[in-house]
Amino acid sequence: MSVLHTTNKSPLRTRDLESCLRLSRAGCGILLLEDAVYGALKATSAGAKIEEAAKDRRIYVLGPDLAARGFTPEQLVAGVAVVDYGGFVDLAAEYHHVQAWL
Amino acid sequence: MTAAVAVKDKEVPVDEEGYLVNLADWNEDVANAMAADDSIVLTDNHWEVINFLREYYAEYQVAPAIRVLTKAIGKKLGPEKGNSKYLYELFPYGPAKQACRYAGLPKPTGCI
Amino acid sequence: MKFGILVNEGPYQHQASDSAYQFAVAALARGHQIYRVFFYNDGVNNANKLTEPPQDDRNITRQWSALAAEHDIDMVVCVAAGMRRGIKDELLAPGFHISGLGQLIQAGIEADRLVVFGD
Amino acid sequence: MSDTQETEGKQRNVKRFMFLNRKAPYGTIYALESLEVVLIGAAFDQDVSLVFVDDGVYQLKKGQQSKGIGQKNFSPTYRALEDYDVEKLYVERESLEARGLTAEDLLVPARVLGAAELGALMEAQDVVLSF
Repeated sequence: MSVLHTTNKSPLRTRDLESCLRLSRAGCGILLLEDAVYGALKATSAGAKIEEAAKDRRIYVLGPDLAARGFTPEQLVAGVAVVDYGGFVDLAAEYHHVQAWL
Repeated sequence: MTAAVAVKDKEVPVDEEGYLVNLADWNEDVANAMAADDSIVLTDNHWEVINFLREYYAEYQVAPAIRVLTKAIGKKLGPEKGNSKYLYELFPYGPAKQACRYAGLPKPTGCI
Repeated sequence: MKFGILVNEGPYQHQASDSAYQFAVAALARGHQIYRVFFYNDGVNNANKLTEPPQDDRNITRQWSALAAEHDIDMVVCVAAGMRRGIKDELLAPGFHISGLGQLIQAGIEADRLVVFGD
Repeated sequence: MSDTQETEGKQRNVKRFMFLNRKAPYGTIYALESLEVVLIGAAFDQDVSLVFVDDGVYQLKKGQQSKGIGQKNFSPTYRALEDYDVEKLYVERESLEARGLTAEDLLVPARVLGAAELGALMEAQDVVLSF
């Protein structure tokens, strides 16, 4: 498997997610954690980009971060998977390496 | 904690490992006094290395790692000087650390 | 699998150290090994034993110390980053030790995965 | 590190290390401390690449004069990387263009790659250190 990208900033505040999407490639995984989980919400402007990216990349959202911020998986755009920390670990092991977009 | 090196009639502050607190305090007398405290008399061979370090630092804002120093000295002063045996003979406490100290550069953080 | 973890932010100001800790706990629960946790940038502040959050908040430093004790994890505080921020031996909580940046590169070489947490 | 250890390391384990720099210098310390890791890492004889993306490209801008803000100008140190055998420097074309910069504005030679090529390079790594 290729790269697991991680991004942790709200895309409403920084352009980290945008760069991650620009430089990541089909077949990779992208895990949204911490404030980045806001980016996968249907209601936000980043949601459409995530939905688009989910066509050829696997998008994951860290569930505990989503819940901490008062949202539920039903509020996420289509095509994203919710994982817990154990799932994060599994992904990190599954992909060839992990690349953080700090 | 600070100490000092006696240079002629004045005291120059150094840290607990003997590096200059204020790099601007450096001059040749300071280097000679530091060496004298280690019972070393600086020769032309020492000065070649010290001056090289000062020039390198002025150019790149970093003291070269030991293998970079060795290679660069070899390139500039010839292979008989660009080896760690030669440099350790001049600076028995370790060429990077000791020579940088005499050269008035920051303490190298490059120890692995 | 052997994981290396790099923590680039201090406790409390950012979530990075919390996320790294949760990741480490989950990895251990999955039967993986933590090869090393390396603390860099403001991450060196995680090692400060004088950390004293209110009683109803988590004590991040103590969490790391406890995890390290339970699972024998090597927790390295970068000497250069630590010196800059006044994090020295006498301030270290149990389980942390100070060493050079080479330990970070070594973790990259020896661990199967290096996971970076920061801001 | 002794010569024997180095030789063994070479045979056993050379990994592709990428330093991903996405932040501007001075405003935060990440650029400087990333460079410090690179200088130490150079002694480990790994396959090292430095990548400058987004505001990270500002780290390589020519003509930095930091005296007025009371910080050390560490930009000349990028020019020393060659002495450390760190020679693979990459800058993303899109990031340069978005900032009105060209390769001419950079203080060291760096390869300018488009996002697609750079993305491929990122995939080919073993270890990515992000700052």
